[in-house]
Amino acid sequence: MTKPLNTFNSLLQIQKLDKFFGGLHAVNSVSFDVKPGIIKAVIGPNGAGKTTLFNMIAGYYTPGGGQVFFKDVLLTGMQPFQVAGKGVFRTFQNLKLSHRLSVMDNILLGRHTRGQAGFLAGMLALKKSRREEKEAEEAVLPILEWLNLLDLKDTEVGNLSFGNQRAVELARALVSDPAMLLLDEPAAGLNMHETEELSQRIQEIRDQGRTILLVEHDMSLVMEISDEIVVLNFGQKIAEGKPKEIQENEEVIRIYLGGEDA
Amino acid sequence: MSVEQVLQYIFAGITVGSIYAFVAIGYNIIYNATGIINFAQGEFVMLGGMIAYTFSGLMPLLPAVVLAVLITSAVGSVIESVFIRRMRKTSVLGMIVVTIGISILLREAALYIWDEQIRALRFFTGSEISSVNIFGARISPQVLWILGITTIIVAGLFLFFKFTLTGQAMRACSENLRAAKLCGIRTDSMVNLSFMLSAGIGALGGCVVSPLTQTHYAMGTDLAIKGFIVAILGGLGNAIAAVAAGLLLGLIESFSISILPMAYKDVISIIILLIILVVKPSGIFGSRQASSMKDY
Amino acid sequence: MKRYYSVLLLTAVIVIIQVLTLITGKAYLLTQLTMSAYYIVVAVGLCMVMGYAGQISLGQAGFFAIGGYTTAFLTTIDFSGKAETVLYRMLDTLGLLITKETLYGDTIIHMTPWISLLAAVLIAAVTAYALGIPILKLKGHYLAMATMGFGIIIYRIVLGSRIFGEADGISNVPSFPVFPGISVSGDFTSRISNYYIAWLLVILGMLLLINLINSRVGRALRSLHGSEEASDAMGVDTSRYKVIVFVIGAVFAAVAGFFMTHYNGGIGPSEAGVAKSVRYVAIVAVGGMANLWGSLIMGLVLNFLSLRGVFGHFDDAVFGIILVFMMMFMPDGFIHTDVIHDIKEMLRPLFMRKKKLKKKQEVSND
Amino acid sequence: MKKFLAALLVISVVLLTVSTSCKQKEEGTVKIGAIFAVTGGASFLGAPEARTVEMVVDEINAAGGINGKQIELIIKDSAANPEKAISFTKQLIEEDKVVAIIGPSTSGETMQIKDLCESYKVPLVAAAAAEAIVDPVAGYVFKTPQKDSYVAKWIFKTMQSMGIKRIGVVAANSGFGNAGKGQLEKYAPDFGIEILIAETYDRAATDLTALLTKLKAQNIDAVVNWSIVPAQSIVPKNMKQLGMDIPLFQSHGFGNIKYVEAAGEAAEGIIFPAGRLLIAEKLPDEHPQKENLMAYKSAYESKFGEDVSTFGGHAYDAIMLIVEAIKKADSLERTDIRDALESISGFPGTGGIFTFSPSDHNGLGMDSLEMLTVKNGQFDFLKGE
Repeated sequence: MTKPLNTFNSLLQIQKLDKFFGGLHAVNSVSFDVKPGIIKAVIGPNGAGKTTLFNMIAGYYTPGGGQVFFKDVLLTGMQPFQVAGKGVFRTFQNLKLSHRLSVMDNILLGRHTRGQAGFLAGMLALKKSRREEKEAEEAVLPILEWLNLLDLKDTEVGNLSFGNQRAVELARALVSDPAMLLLDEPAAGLNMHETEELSQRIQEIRDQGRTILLVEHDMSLVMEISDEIVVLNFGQKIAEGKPKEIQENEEVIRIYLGGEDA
Repeated sequence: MSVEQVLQYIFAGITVGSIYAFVAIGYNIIYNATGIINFAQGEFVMLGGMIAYTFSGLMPLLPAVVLAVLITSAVGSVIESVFIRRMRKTSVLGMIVVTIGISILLREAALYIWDEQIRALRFFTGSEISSVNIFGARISPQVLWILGITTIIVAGLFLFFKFTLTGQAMRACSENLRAAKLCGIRTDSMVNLSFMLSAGIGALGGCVVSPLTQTHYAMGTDLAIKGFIVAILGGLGNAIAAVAAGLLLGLIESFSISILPMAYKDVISIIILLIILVVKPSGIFGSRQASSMKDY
Repeated sequence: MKRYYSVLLLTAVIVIIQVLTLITGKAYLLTQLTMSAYYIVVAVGLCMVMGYAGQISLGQAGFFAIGGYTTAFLTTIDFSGKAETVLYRMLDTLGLLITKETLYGDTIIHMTPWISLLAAVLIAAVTAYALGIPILKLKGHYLAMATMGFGIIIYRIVLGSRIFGEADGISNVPSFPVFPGISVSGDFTSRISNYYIAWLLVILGMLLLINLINSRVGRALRSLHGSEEASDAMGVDTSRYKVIVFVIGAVFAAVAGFFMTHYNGGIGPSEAGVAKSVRYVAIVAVGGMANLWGSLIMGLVLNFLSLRGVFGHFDDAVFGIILVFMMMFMPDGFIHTDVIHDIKEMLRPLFMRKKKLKKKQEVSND
Repeated sequence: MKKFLAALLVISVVLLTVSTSCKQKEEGTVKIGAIFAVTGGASFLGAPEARTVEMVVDEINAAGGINGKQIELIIKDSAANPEKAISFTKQLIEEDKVVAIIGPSTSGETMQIKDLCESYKVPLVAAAAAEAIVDPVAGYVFKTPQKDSYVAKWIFKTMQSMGIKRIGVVAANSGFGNAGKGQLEKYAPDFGIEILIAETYDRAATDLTALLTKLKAQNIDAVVNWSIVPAQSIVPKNMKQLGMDIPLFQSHGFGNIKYVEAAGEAAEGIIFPAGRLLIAEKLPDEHPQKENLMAYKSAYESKFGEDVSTFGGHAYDAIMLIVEAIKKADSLERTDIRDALESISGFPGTGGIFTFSPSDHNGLGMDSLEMLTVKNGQFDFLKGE
């Protein structure tokens, strides 16, 4: 097991991750670092392996090879819930919310790792459990307010607009005060106004000192908010750098402009 | 154990195994078209036997069996169009609950249409006491009928799914219902056809085994469970593997009797089911690769 | 505190029903109400597993049977004439033996059911835990079949084992003295106390489950039903939670089986059958899946009617019809999530009308 | 809102049924309760039993009832579930206030309610076979089917006369099968017969060739099968298919001509003990049971269009015994009826001639059974002992 090289400069380190699906080499020896307090985006055409990469970081897929470190701790081999326990929270491209539960309940789920009360404490409604609940509800309120969800807190999520559902997912990932957020296409399905709002919010989240890794299709959004960008194509990393550098990278242009011969 | 005894156990295993296979094939056809496990599959077998018995009093055996198959197919079709079609959006849990409910209703209906008595169809050839001698082991000619018809059904299904347009359309539905719809396949009628087909095959099975195993209104539940074990063993959706798995389970059960008390026969097959479910839910013939993409 | 209003209402209803049956001289109805209460305990436990955690179990009768058969087997061991055995002396010094005279004049010494209650809960919990770890990884049809398989194994074991009475089951199970003077038994004279014991058990079970649902763990379970992946992402150890809920459901069923067996004075293999498991599923489904109160009400109605023989020969058919039609036309069940809210809604027009009338009167007075 | 209304509807239906089911006690009728497994796993017992009892009660009522009072029969379908049998028994005793109970169909259910009837002093005449029902004798509990031990003894006696020494036993894993297997194992040594192999199989088993292969490998002179539906027709078929030409003995559970039809030619030569109901026509006219047997048989067969079985006969005996006891006691007090039941003697029923006593609540002797065989698809006496 290789030790991470520069302990001080990066929060998340991805080292030579590999993933095969049958004969398909979905992710091919991808490595990069994410420095603390920045927004880093992973882009690439459809099927480039972005979501697979995400799922490996978050513990949903076991990599075929390579490692992921978070704050020098090896994440690879952990279950998704253990990854969350380390302070890495994610959202999903196609929302994963409990539609029959209220906004409040959905968001409170995000506080799960902050709580201690187990089955017994819950069943017996011990003081500890009740205090925890109260604290959790109080902790959630400012975030609800920030995302304009306060009035909707008792609505069933299934009855919300798509934009608000996205906001609920974001809130859920935020309420446990995570060090790192993984956002999987947060702008998918949003209209222009909502996207603008989102862009604002993501930057605010960064300004609170959190680190964000996102996968996104919307180029203008990525270019606008990202501090650094990684480009994947056919599972391989083909470029990494500041938005400006990426915009000028010939290979990237070639891919995105659709195989115009160089 | 003498050679003769071993052969005898093998024949006993094959007989029971083919009966299980009949049910498992039915499961697979419906599963392929809809992704539903139809817990009422065992009742189709019962209906086949019951209807054929009723008609066999009025006409020769062959038309009675044909009528039984047709009527049961119609029942399958009605069940699909009345119940299943409205339930497309239901969760898997809801689907399980509904098909269990349907199986209860069919069973109770059979109790009131017929009664609690057992019935046995005439032997297709020979009678209760005729038997064929094969290397010292003896089997009833009806067993040969069962094996022959199982083979024909499997071959027929293989050709149907491989070479006919309808068969290919049904397979397309199983791959991706929405895509099939977009390609202009009438998915509703394909699903309906799958119910008819599996009800018909179940009924035919019910007719062939009736002389040996007899027909009783409550026989479906046990068959459904065994059939399901076989379907899982072979890998859900794989009709040909189901036959192999059926014979395998039949043989395991049959040989287990030679060692263990028969009262625990079912416990053994269910323990096999649990082990398969936990260790290799894609079935013994399923590929690991394909299974890693699926949810169990 | 608001969450306990419905429990208070339930308690009131329980008392009212008892008083009503007493006044109208129909106290015999308590027999079936008591039996239904025990089945309700199984149903609400299953409701937690199925409705809240989203895991189907077609083997719940197996756990009921574990509870019932454990106590039936242990408390029917006769220690009379075995005064020399170590076990006898041990139990005797601890004061855990009960001497009883049978109807036929024999004297029987058996161990106190407290021991078998402990054994029943332990066996059920350990079994559920050991079974749950591998099989709760499965989903949908596969999980349904695996749990049904477990149920069939238990059924086959009680049917095939001499110590469990094979097809005849175990009869002559002694009563269970809960407190001095109050015992769980089918005796007509202790009918009222038994009614309250059974419903106390229901209330206790409801309180525990309502607390659980409204706790951190409960929220994790509810969202597990919505999306397992999301719960995982939020740090919920979903596989562990599923197993623990399964264990809770199993313990509820086993405790119900324990009490029912002492109440009935015996148990037979039909309590372990797949048909029974299907019934429990039907009750939870009709009650609206994720709805403890729905399971309670439907469990009461269906079991009460069934045990009184109201459905006659159509007992099974009724459950079949319910399963099919509920799923088709009312997949959310009969009973709405918030009964109290519904009652308020229903009463509102009454008050409104009164107010309106008042207003009208005021107008006319002017 | 709609849903709540639906729930309300259900609850009101419940209350309605509850209030209607508690009808006013009709004066001047004799209330008799019956618990049978009309549906479910033991329906082949319970269904003919229920039909029989209904028929008998209709006949009696049409003829003016007992001592001028009409019988009100309350039949409950337990589907062979002991917990339901318990619930129904309590209902019959307390709510319906019946004077006596007939049934249940299975031994398991009967054992569960035996103490209940004993402690509340309600006469119970069971149609189930297990000996434990009347041993130890409970003052209020009687049963009509012949004892299993008689059946076992008859089988062994016949074997002795045929020179059979070594046998194999197969039995269904039902209460009936297990009890029978126990009796066979208990009495075999008394008759110098050795049981080389004894196996149980699932009561719903549909193919037993593997099991019989196991038996075939043993050097046995005969097979005894103790079961009811459906195995009693499958065992003979499978034996013939395996070419086992040794004699097959069956229990009295074979007592329905339907089973002979289901087994077809394979049924020929099966030997089994049974009550005389099955061969009523072949009895000599002077036999004391003949008149009753023929009356029941022709009434049942013409009314329901199906052949009588011994199971229905057990229920017939149960209701007739209770009616006889009520007539004799000329009272509707449960204790009086019980006393009258216990004093019945020489009463010809379908199962034999009943003579109860304080120590015998079965009331039948060895002579209640005959050894029968199947000849040309018909039941016949086994001749040539």
